[in-house]
Amino acid sequence: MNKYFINIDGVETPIEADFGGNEILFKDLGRDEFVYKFITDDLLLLRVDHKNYLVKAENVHDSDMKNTEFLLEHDSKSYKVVCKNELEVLTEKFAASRGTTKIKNELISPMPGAIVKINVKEGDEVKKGDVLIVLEAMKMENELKAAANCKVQKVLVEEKTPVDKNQVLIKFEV
Amino acid sequence: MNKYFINIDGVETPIEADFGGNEILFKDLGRDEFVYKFITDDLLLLRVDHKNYLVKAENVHDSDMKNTEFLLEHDSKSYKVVCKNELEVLTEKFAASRGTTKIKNELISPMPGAIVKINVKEGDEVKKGDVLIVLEAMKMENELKAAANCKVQKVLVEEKTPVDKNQVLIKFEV
Amino acid sequence: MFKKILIANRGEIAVRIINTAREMGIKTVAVYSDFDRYSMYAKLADEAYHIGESPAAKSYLLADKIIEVAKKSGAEAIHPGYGFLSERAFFAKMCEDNGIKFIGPHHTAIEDLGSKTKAKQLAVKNKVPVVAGTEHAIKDAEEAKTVARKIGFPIMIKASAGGGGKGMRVVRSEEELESALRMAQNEARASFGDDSVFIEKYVDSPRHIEFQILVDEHGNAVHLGERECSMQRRHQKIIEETPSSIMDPDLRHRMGECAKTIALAAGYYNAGTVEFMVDKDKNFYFLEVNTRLQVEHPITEMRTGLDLVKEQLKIASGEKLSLKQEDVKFTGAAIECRICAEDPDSNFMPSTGKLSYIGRNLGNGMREDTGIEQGNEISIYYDSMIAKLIAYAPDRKLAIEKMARALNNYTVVGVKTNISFLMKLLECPEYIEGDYNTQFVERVFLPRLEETKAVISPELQKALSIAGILFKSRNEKSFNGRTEKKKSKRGGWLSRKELHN
Amino acid sequence: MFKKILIANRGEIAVRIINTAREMGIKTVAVYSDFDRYSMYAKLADEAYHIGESPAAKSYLLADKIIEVAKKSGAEAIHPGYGFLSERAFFAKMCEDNGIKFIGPHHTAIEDLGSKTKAKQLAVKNKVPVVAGTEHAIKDAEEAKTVARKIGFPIMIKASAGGGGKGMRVVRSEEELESALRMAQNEARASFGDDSVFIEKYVDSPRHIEFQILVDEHGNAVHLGERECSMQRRHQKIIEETPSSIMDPDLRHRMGECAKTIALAAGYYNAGTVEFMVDKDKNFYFLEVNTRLQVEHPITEMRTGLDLVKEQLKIASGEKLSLKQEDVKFTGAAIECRICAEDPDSNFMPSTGKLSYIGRNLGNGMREDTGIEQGNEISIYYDSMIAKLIAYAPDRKLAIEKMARALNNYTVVGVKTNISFLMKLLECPEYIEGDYNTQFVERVFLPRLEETKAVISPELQKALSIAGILFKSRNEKSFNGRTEKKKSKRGGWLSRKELHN
Repeated sequence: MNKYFINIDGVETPIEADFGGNEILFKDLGRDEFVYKFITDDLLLLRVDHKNYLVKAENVHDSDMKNTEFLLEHDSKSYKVVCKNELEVLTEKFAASRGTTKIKNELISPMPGAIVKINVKEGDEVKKGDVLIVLEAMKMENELKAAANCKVQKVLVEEKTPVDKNQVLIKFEV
Repeated sequence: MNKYFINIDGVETPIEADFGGNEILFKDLGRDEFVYKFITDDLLLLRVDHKNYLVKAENVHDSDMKNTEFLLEHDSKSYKVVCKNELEVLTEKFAASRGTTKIKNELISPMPGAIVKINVKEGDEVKKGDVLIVLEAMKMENELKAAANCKVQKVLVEEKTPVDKNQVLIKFEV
Repeated sequence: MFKKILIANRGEIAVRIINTAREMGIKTVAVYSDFDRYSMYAKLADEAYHIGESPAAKSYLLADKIIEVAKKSGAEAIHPGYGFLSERAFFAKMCEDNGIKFIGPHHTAIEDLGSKTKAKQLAVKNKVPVVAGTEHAIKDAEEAKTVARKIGFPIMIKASAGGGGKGMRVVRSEEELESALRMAQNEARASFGDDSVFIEKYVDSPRHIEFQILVDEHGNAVHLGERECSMQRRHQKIIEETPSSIMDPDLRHRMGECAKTIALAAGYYNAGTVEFMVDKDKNFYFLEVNTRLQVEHPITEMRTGLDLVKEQLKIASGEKLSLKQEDVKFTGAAIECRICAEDPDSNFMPSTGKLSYIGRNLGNGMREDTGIEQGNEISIYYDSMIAKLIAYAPDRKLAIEKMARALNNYTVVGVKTNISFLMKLLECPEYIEGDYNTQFVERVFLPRLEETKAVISPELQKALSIAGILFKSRNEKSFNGRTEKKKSKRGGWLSRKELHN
Repeated sequence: MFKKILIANRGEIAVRIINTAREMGIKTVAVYSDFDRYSMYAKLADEAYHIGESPAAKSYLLADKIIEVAKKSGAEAIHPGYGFLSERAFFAKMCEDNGIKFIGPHHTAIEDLGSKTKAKQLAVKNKVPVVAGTEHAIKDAEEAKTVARKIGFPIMIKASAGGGGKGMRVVRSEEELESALRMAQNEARASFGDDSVFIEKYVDSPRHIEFQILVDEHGNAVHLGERECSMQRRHQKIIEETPSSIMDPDLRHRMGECAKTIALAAGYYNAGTVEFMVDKDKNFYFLEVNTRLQVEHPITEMRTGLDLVKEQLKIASGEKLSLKQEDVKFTGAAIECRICAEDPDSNFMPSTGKLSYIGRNLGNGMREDTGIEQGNEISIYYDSMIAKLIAYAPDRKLAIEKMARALNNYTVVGVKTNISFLMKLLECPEYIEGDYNTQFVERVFLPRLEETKAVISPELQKALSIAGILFKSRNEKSFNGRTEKKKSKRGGWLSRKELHN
């Protein structure tokens, strides 16, 4: 049996569970039996106490996916499920005690497309919500906006050029 | 370019073709271009001179399949396509000159099922069309009949037992 | 209305029932055998319970087990679908005894109508025309001989509890009688757990026409018109359609009234089907009542706009019929084809295997009822139906055109199917004219098929040649143990370069 | 009737046209870009020709190339579908000049009606009500300002050649005007190759209601009733239905007559759609004519029993309409939902990728029009529509129940979709009451969605926990470079034993 700590949609108290075989023991919630089948890599048919759940994982193939966060869809609703084993919880506590912090300092292309327009240049101060770049994809123009007030360090693309998904378009000063 | 000899549905004169890349040169029939995609192992989308052909191979997974005989289905009609390369034609001519002959001397189960009834025993003389065995499969009783007049050498199964596809049920004397 | 029902069935009819239940806000409980653990219907239901091994006798026929699941899951009613326990009076009674509503008739009505002999007696009493023959189960071969001599050969042996052509044998002479009787009894026992059979005069080349009825618990009945089911092979329906080409309003009215009469006389309620034979002179004879939903019910739904499962649920929950006979409107023409895993070139031998590919193109005017998905398996345990295709159009000609188009675009890889056979049937002049009877397929169509030889155009000759070479090359690569085979298995592209390198 | 036609389009509409052509015995020629070489429609057509690279500008918009293929293949007529070249007068004229029948109106009618400014002039002349604004293309920002001041803000900038919400901008103040004008012109140029735009008074919260018409070359016209298309987001239709909840027979008659009047005044023939805005007091204003088949045409087909592509083909081949206005019968209610590859949680950003799984369960009363199969890819080159689901039932309530059930059973893996968004829309009280307008989604529904938080039952909490652990375990195995991942990719079973060993 392996111990897991699970947190669904940011609820305060995580669920603890001992997991093994086709049984699971939830701390405070009791024991359950289940059967399941992976219909595809991302689609799971799960039957708990005879009830069917068709659960789709929406982020399994994201390249930056960590194996502790799952965006799961069931009955057309999405839930963020954070699921850690004992080792991961320990590692995290250790990292937190050393005070690691990360800030997003890049504008990333959310999808493949072509740059129609760039509204900023190196050194510009931008405000949250400003349109930085207009990206055309699937016959629609999509505006990419600043997520926070910041300063442009470098623009890495040019107008009328194609870009890939997740390509870094602009770097900001932190 | 590789040379092939093709015979469709037992037509007397085989077609000769030189094949390579996305081109084919038919002897007496001219040169054609084509593109194709295997949709599955057994399903081929073929486009010859811009015309679409969805061709299904019906016997690719038969365990006794030779790689010279293809049962192909197109537009809901089936065709037997015999397709040999130069080496195979030569080998065959050699075998024929040595006079090899084969006669089916076994009754084989055409599908998985259960033996309901056996009508013959060792030593019985049977006539073409006689019901030898009644096989139950998919809730239907299927009669397995003798393909020719012959004598039963050995019955290899018993009533009320399950059998697999292609399992030998009865051996005949030749 | 019920809040939760159990479906004591599998496959397409379980999916069909789940769909209507969900549209009505009713929760569904599926039961499954080992084989069906992750089948489409078991996936779609709100809940699913394992009830046993793959053979039906060890799962779907286990009445005790199913009642137990119904109680455990809190299902208020059980829908039996067709086949399995759907026409077993004892099961209806078990439901009643356990306080669970059986979505079907009262068990006494199943007994009276489900037995062909009793049903026939009832018909005679109510002046519904029947064919000459016994009105009770045959005891032994001696009695069979006596009866046969009296009414004269050819005769028909039929299972009392029967349906779907099982336990039926035509006998044309006295020599054949004894063995035919035994086989019919064997099949009847295996299929229905009841080996009683009866005998009647065999009407040559009749049409098989059935009437859909709805009867509520308050004695109200309507008929929803006919279904023409004469396109049969070995008593297995192949194509069904409504309206029938021989029907006229007067005949429809008379047959429909007979259908209602017999149901009401038996104290029947539920949806139900009354089967008739119709001879060349449009005389009709009562055959039997199917006290459950039929496989071919969708064509009636298309032509009347009604949902028959919904009507069943409403009747079972004690509601009165919401429509009277004059409210039933017939619009357009509907045809159903049963796509089965069988090999028409080998005497329609059932074909088993994994369906590695199913390609569909339905679109405008086509409905598909299925319980099968790509990747599923057709097993030896259950029937060989892959899907029912239903075409609906303003008139019969348009419906045939739609069906032909959809069949032509329905591609199944992994088992042999009857699709090409169905297409040839749809194209034959007798079908197009609506001029066929129950003997047509076996006496006229199949012999003709054997004579027909496909003509191959030079273009097709070239295409087949190339196809042969491509399959051959691909196999040679895979025989050599290379990786190309695996790639193509996932349905991905196999470029020319990959193949010929 | 034509013997062979070319379809100058791709995807679901190409499949839709192929189906009707096949039912009528007409051969079809498809054209394809690099991306579409083996797409469903290119597979289903009798013939298929490569015409260029994946971007539409290098394939589906190459009029010359398409005409060349039509001549080479012997196609007598070209069906343009919707989008691409379907509303380009020059293309219709090129067809005519090359002796090929354009399945659509005469090119002069496309010019007159396709241009919103000219169409508006025509409407005014024929006493069809219109909204105040310019009746000609705006020259520059100065003229825009003058006009805007005259009719007063808010105003609407619209592309003359437009459709589908492209090249449209609402402007509420003078500061926004110049940049909005530029963006509208840019989009118009990119989408239609024509940057002329015009201005009109912005009617707040109108309904968008359109009328389907059929007009033959002999001056006969009928309307086939309305389609309610007010469920929009950024002028993109999301759900369409017929009938509209605000329609009454008198209003339908008056709007239908206006629709026919304007088409006949322009010398129009073909199927076509006349769009109107309807305000709170049921005043209606002519908007524009779409001189082609609409994406949402199936709901009209369901409610009238007609095949609109067949009607187009008959009109193009010179036949007279086979029905008069009084022959058009409306039955039942139909709803269409567009299932798109987009992410409602990220501002409906289009989502690309390979569709590794599509699970459907349509059944009774559902129609699906699609050009996509499992294993296909949604690319950046074309629109993001995966399928259109159409529900048809005797009344609106039943149609909504069917649609909700079918959407709930439609599973797509590989891209994000708007399915859950559609389901929430169907369930909201305003939709159920039919009480919504073109502003509803953006002003009421989306803000409300953001506030709503899913409530998680203890049962669901358990199930999601187990699901999380199972995905985690599976991934850990695959990170370790074992073979399990590959196995499950083929959609096979992954037994507990395999997973936990």
